[in-house]
Amino acid sequence: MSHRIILMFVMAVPLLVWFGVFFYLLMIDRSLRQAEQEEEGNDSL
Amino acid sequence: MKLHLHNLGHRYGARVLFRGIEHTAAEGSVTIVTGPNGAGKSTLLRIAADLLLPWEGSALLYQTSEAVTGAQRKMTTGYVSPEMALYSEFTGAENLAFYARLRGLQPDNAFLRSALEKVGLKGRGRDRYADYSSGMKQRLKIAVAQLGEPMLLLLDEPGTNLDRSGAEILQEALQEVRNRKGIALLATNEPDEELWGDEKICVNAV
Amino acid sequence: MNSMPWHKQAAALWKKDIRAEMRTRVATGSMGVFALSALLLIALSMLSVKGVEYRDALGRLKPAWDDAGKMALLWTLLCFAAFTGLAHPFVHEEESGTSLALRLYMSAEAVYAGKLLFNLTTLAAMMLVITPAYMLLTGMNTGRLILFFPIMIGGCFGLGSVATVVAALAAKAKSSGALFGAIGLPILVVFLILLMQAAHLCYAGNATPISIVKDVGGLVSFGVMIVALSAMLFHFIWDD
Amino acid sequence: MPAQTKSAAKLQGAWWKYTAGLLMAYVIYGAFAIAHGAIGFAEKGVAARVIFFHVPCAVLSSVAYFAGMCYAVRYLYSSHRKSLKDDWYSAAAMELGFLFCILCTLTGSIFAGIQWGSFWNWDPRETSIVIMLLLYASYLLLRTGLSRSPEKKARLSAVYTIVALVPAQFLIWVVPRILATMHPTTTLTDPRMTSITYKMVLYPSFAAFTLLFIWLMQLRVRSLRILALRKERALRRISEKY
Repeated sequence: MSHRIILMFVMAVPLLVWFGVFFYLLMIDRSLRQAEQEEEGNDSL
Repeated sequence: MKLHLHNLGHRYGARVLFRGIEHTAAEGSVTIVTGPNGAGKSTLLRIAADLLLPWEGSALLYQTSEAVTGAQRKMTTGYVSPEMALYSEFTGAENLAFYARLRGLQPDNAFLRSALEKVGLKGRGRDRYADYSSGMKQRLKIAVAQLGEPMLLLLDEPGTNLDRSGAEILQEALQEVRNRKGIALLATNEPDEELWGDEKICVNAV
Repeated sequence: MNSMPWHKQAAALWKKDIRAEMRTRVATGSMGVFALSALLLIALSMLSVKGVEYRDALGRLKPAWDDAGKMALLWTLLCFAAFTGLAHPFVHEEESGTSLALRLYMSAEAVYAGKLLFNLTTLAAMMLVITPAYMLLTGMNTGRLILFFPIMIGGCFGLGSVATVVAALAAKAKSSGALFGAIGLPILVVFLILLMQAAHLCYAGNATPISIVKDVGGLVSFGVMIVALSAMLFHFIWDD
Repeated sequence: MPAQTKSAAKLQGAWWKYTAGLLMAYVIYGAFAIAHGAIGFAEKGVAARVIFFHVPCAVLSSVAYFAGMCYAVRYLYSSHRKSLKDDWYSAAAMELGFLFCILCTLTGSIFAGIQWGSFWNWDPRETSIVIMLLLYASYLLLRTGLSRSPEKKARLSAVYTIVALVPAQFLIWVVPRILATMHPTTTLTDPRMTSITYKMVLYPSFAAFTLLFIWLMQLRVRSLRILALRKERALRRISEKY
């Protein structure tokens, strides 16, 4: 295998990790927003 | 000389202790602070002693038209509280001498002897504070609070552990404050002690 | 009644602390016993490298445990010893409830000055005992005296100033004893690096005046900066 | 509360978060596919590709400290009633600084293992970052020790941040200069030293990491705020009950 192909395989590892982290963060963001709306609803009561 | 409590309120976290306390203590007056346990009597006195920043409102001490603040205020305040302790590794006289020095007084033997005699600890000055009984400790704290004749005397449940002659010492201390046109605040729930004051603040939990 | 000047109050507090220390000997006793036993351990564990020599990059023979190395170890020892005893003045006031009266009777600056002075005194007294004993046991030389004394004094100042402010912080936390070392020593690591750099200079023959001023100056400025910042911020720690 | 909601909503648009995601993906792709192997490095310069991740982390870990310190100063010297919001920002910055410090140490150590033959060399910058890690760790430790009152926690940890600035300053400015370093000091500041392919990845990499930092910080502050609100509500419910 050429050097370049090996590099592509190595690249796949951080790329996958990053996408995992990215979607995890999006999930946290969404749940936080939900919690925020809940709290603010409570405040107005 | 007056102590002006304006719209005073305090809370710990979400727990509100008291709010909207409005009171002016005139010179030569003794104010009784009453209220159930945990209502914030001690907190009110702490705020009056400038040891705690109130959540809202203010507690200002006026000598003339201008408020006394900072170090000046500390020098004119005497304070007795159950949470306060003196140094157990020192004798009663040494404790007195230390606080007298912090107040800028020169504590010689005659001075210490008369201060101890006033609170009925004559002859016990050389005993260590750790060896004092709880009533004697209370008496020494009253002596410390009176060092330098403070214009603002704050007594937080001073009658605890005191006997009949101890109560007389307290009454005498209050009379002295009246004579020098100072102000005294006395936090208590004892019916006897409540009679000593001229005015009354009732602290109630909100 | 006029307000008291802060330095008089600080002096009164210092005298009180010295007197209490004379009576109870908690701080000096714990520091002294710790330092002496650590000293013994170091001297024993370093016996094996006593005569060993190694060749450096330029091919010169050098003792494996030279004077600069001994100095570094001495300061490591002093740091740990200081951190066993110097929390006492603050922790004791907080735990016995005497801090409330101090808060009423003194200004925060005066408390800081008094406690700093007391810690520096204790530290200096301990160093006066430990350093000669260490030199006797390990055979460390003083090097150039004109550098040795500024390094020792600057080191004492920096160590005392860090220990004082960290002790004041730790005294306010739960389980303050455990926290004291954990939050103080990371700050001191940098200080120890500066100190070792200056110690190298003390034993090097070819130190230039510029490098002396730079290294010893860096050492002293560390302590000065810590004292200045903590004096500025102390009322945030002290007042409730 | 409306003021807080508004400021949170300002950054709540999701577009910049997706930008951060795409940019970071581009940086990872570019690090391996666009940039050429560095000249004069071992293994065809493959190891040098780590700088796209290592250097932004290093910069951010010290920037985070300064951010945390600025918020700490703002907290201490704000007027009468201090707002805990500044404390949340300060704490979040310090926590993230700790995280980026760890990332920087890891990436640096991997590079050192391949290029210099040992995963740890006691290079001054390596020493510095370990001490920086310790400072961050002791800050977080102090906060856990002060859990009783939020105001006290905020006040004391702010003081610690400012006092620990002295050693942090010495770490950044003095220590690398008095001890010999293996780190290049001019490579990144001198434009002639890097090729165009490196610039094409390195500069977006700074942007991507900064966006990631802002995002993480925003998340942390929001969660701290919600935790505080919940605690307050629970306390209020208890005091209503009894």
